[in-house]
Amino acid sequence: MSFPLLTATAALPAVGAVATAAVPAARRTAAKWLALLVSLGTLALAITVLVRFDPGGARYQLTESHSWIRDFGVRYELGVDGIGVALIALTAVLIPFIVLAGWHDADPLETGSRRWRPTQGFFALILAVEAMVLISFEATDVFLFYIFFEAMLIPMYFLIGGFGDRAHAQGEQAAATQRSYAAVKFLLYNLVGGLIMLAAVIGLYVVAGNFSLQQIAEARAAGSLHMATSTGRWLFLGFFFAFAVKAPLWPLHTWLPNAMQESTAPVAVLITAVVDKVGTFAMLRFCLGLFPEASKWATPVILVLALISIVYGALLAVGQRDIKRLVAYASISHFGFIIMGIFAMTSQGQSGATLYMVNHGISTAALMLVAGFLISRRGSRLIADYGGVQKVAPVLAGTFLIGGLATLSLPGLAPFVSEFLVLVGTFTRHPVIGIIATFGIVLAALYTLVLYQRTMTGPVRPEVSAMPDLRVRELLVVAPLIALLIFLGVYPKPVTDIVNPAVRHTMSDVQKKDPKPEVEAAK
Amino acid sequence: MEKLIALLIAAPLLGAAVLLLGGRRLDRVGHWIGTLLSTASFVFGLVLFTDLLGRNAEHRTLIQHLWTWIPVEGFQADVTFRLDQLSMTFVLLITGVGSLIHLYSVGYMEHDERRRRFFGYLNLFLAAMLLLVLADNYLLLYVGWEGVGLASYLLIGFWQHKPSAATAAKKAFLVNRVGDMGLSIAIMLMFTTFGSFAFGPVFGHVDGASQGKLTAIGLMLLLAACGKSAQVPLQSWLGDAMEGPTPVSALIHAATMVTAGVYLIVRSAAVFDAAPDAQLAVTVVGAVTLLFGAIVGCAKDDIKKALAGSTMSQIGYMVLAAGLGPIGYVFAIMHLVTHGFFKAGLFLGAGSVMHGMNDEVDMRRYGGLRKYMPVTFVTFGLGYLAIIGFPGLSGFFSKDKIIEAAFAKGGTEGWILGGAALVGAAITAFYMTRVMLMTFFGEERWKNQATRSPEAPSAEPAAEHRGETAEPHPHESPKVMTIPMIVLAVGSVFGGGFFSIGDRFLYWLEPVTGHSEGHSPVSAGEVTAATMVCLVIGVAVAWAQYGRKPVPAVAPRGSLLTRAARRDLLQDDFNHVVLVRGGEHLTRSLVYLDHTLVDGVVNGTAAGFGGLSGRLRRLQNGFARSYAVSMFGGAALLVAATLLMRAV
Amino acid sequence: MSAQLAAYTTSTGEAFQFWVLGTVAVIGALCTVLMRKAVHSALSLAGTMIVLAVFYLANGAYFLGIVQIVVYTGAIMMLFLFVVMLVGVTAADSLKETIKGQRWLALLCGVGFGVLLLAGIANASLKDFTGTGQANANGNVEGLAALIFTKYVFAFEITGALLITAAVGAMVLTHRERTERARTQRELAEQRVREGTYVPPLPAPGVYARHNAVDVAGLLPDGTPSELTVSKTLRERGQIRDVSTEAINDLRALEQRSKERLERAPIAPETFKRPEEASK
Amino acid sequence: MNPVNYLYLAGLLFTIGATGVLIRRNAIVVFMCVELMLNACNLAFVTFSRLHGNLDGQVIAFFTMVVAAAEVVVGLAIIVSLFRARHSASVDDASLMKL
Repeated sequence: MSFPLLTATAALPAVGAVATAAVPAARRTAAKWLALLVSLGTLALAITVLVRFDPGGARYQLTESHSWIRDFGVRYELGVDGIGVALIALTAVLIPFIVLAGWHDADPLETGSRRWRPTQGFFALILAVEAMVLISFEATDVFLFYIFFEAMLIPMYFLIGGFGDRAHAQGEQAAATQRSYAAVKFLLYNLVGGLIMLAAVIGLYVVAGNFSLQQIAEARAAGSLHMATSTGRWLFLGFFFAFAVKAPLWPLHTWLPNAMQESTAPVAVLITAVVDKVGTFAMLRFCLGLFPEASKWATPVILVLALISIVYGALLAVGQRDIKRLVAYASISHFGFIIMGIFAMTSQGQSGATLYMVNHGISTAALMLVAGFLISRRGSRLIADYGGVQKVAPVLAGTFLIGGLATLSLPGLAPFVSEFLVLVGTFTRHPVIGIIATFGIVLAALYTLVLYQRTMTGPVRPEVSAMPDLRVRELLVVAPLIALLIFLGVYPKPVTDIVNPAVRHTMSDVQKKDPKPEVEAAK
Repeated sequence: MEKLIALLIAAPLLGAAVLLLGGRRLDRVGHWIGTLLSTASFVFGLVLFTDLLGRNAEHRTLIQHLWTWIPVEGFQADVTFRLDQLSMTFVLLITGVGSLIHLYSVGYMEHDERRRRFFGYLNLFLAAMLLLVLADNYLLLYVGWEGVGLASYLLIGFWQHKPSAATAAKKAFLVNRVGDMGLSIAIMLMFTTFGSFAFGPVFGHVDGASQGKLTAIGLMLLLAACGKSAQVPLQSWLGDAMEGPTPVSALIHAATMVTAGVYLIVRSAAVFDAAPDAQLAVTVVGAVTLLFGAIVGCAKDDIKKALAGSTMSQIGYMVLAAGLGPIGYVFAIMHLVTHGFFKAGLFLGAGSVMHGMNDEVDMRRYGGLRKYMPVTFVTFGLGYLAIIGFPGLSGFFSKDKIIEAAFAKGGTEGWILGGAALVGAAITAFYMTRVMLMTFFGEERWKNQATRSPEAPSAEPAAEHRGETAEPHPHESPKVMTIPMIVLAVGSVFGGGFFSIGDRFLYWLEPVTGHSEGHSPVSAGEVTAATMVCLVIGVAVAWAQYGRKPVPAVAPRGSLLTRAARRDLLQDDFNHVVLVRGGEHLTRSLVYLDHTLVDGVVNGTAAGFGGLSGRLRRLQNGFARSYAVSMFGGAALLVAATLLMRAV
Repeated sequence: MSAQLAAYTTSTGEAFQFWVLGTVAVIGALCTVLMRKAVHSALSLAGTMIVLAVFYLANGAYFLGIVQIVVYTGAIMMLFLFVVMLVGVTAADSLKETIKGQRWLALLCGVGFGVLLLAGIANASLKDFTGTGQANANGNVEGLAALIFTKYVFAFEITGALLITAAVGAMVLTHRERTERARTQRELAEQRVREGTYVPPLPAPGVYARHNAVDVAGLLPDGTPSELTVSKTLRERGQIRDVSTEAINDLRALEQRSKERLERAPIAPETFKRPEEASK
Repeated sequence: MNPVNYLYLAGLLFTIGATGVLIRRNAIVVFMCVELMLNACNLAFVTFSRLHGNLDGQVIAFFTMVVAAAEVVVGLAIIVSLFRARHSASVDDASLMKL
């Protein structure tokens, strides 16, 4: 029994969360530093996972397995494949930046405001979310996954409902009501999804007799798994619904804009860049892995929905007046790409989708955090309140532009690679959908550039004339992300090498072959 | 020797990185760093060029594989550079003209406090453009393709505090994006057809692919070309792009970037040769654009916009030639190069004029400047002669060949295309003469009036900093600006001749593009004669209109065509009405629907449950007895249930 | 009848007894529910219980029968009556229903439940039965005792505990701790004055010397009766005898008669003379 | 005659009592109705013990009585204190369960 690396990776932030929460109220800064250190430690562990993971090796590595609830065959089973590793790395990388970016977001408000903001709680919750996300990336036992998939909602609920932007147009009270509305909406949506999934999980147990991915896969391989086609489809739908809510797929997306709009920028990043990834990841691992037949059966509908998400999200992003909302709708569009790539059932598509999860995480983080810095300076989320920032804060504007360019997936930045892979992967199987999806890149350019033009260029507005440029802490947050964006855009090989084998496994799960190019087909 | 290829790109890239990240401490030397690095890249180019010349024609293709970019199951994209005669030509053009314009900008941007960043962007552009022409596969080319788009976005919007500039930049990027969409679809098609998008495999398996696929690929590539090279119907951005600083217009929107479309088509010769329908489309686009641009050019009073129109039309010539297939490829490139020289020269001249005229751009406020800025006048004049195809100058050789080739296409197409080209030549002569006359001849309309005219705000806000609204004092530009102009003028005078002597340009490019002599229904002599006639007519008309009688300082209302041409033949209005307005309404209604419909369904459900529970709450009236009733009723039901169970 | 008889057969006598007393029991139950005054309900319930006691006896549960009479009818029902008195026999609480539809629902449920219950009993086929003969062989009480103190001993003990608890509980519930000092006469008077309620002592009941009964309201000068004069309890029970009119009539009649007996003419006005003037 | 009739009677009484509980407002009367129901049960028990020929039914009835006694004691106490608190013995007055 080797050292339980995966458990440690997930446990460290959990312990850190408790410790951070336990810091006495007076020692606010200490709590912050503690949280930061813990997240960095987690990053270190995640890197060891990355190193110990052997792309050429077995499908699930670093596995741990202990019996948990013997009566229901629930086991504490952990294991990572390439996709899991990539996402674990992403999470572990992003959290320190989130902590650093939210350094002052949870400070008690200036006197006169009645709202009490428990700083310790803020960072503790973030760490708690990290722990749960990590373990749900590691779990190979459906029930174990489900538990943390759901438990995640609780800290997220408090993060959204408890900590909003400092300044608000309609005053503190209105802000509070809107925040709680957003939080409740988030909770209800995901809860409904989760409950439906619970039914499916139980159904799965009834059919398969246990919850272990590997055992079920072996049973299927051995043909000893008797799952009626219709049963499989129903179960698939149960799972997929939950994941579609989590990774907002049209028309289940409306919780995301509210949540991201009302929560502080770091939390918004936490939502869209980390938590939502669990949904797409789970589609890849559970939907395709457990119900290949049903997945293939549902593909056409899902592809169309994803397509709608892409175009619809982009169009709505164009129409937004609120910076954060705009980013939220952009994310919806990107999630459309991810889901499309997953269900294109080609290795390019799925590698692209996985890559996309990572890249989207980084690019959204960059854009959203810079936007957060901008908002915290001006105290308004409305695009109309800005203008000419480029003149007074060139570095901020520059980083903002790079984040935006990443969002519109400019070649040379990371998202381009993944987006193009997804498009190609889809195109090879469904040309029409691929072509329509390509319109998304034009719309992406539209909303990004319009946002940049309205906020950063033009004559300097008096309100922003005194705006300070990025501070050191903020640069520390943004610069590494941008460096990462450029590096992965120029040299994504490290990630693809890890992802490819996993994708190969998934493809064999669904028994799909990539379509042959015409020329070779002709031969 | 292959190792050098990377350096070509590395040098300006380094420059961009240093200048953009360097911060203010580099403000004093930044421009020189930029110029130095671009020149370095030019030197590398020359070394490689000599190396290529040293080899014999078959071995003039150098391949440098750097690293594997995107390795995915069945999908392989490498970072590989390919230096052959075609890309060599472009490298020299880009780095050469680029360096000259760097030099020029040193003087031109002197008063701008963000000069360092300007040079950073210029270097970034050079790097991207070189990447574009050196890429060995379409995906890498796509990177360069969008890279130059980004650079042009940054440079057009360089004076970001001007809303017009910011808008123009955004417009340019968006229109280009539409083209890029074409390119990416083309790449996908290639991937599905050939399983690869590297030049080698694609061109190698063309014969194995179906006609339909090839045509589709061709059309998509054409769409991309239209976007980048401002061809109809995606030409609308070029005019606005003149919001950028003049050196940018010279380098990006005249000499190099806008010609990328031609490069793409010529590079994909193999595909187009196999897809005649696509070729036809290309020629049509070319022909239409060359007339379109020319007509627009005739009506503009803004000197830069007039030149932009002419750029459009000249690129139309190139595209037309490229569409003609092996007959035209070489001449397309040749015209591209010569055009690079004289159009850059013309723009620099225009810039120099504006420099001397407090950044006034309205030609109606020029006139009689030849006395005040002789060097500019001479260089501009030479460029003028070159572009209208005055015998012996470079434009003559390249354009004449294109018109010949157009006729040589044969059949009615040949006649139509050739005719269009001829008419184009005439109009070119007209509007260039017009520019020439309005700028350097006639009485000095800028006297006794402030040049800041409200209805035609200047493109260059530098003047606003200097706050000059007084009467301008035209003066010759500094050496650092004139030298590049002179060099370019020399190029535009002798370039064509140099290339054409013994068809050495033809032999140089033939191995890449292939060449075939079309048998033209009209002999070369006749074509040349016709061209001359058109030329004379054009000049004469222009002289009659602007040379003899004085030019009104305020533009007359003009004919319907004129007014339409002033508005870019209403293309912008069309876009605005159809795309912008329509888009706005679409998004607005969608936002509304998202709130009412998609969100409303959910909130409606919630509200429904709320109301239901509100009703059920009535039952809880707090009276113990009514609770007792329900208990009793429940008991009764239980009894009934048990009895039923017993019964069945 | 003797134990044996009751045990084995159901004689026609028992049948007769059942039908008669059963009717009585049902009527009693109905009265319990429907009587306006609590007292009446209590009494009719007591009746029903006695009938039930007889049925116990008839069913061979002699001990229970006696206990029923002694404990229930004797103790519990009396307790009920006490409480009724304690709470005050308010004038019969109206049977008017306040909760909408409550009564109809109740009746519906009741009828439905009853029907179902009877149907259930009818459904269960209980044709033959073994009497309590040998069970009661050596005495019913002994039999019960044997059971209670062996099989059900725990239940028995617990019930005992329950009883104790109940007793204590009742005491705790009803015992009222005097929180504040009892107010003195003076304070009471002052309060009355402050509240402006009826300050002087209440008038006595009764009319003249004729009706000195406590249940007769005294008359005010105008002849109307005054409630104040009668005690509150009587008032609440509505047991006031109103004698005002009759009293007035009597009065008038009395005057009439006295006039007739004295034969008094109406006094004429005559001039008064001095005597010496009259002698002249 | 068959002793089952006793059961019928018991059922009838029980139902009457239950209905009474539901329609009367005076707490004391309600209580009486409860007692009535209890007695009905007792009757049923006794009858059963006769039918089955063992005394268990009677024992249960006995316990019922005891419990009933206890219940009455407490219940009446409650009523009294309730009456003290608010000068009425109506069940409906205690409609505080409504929020």
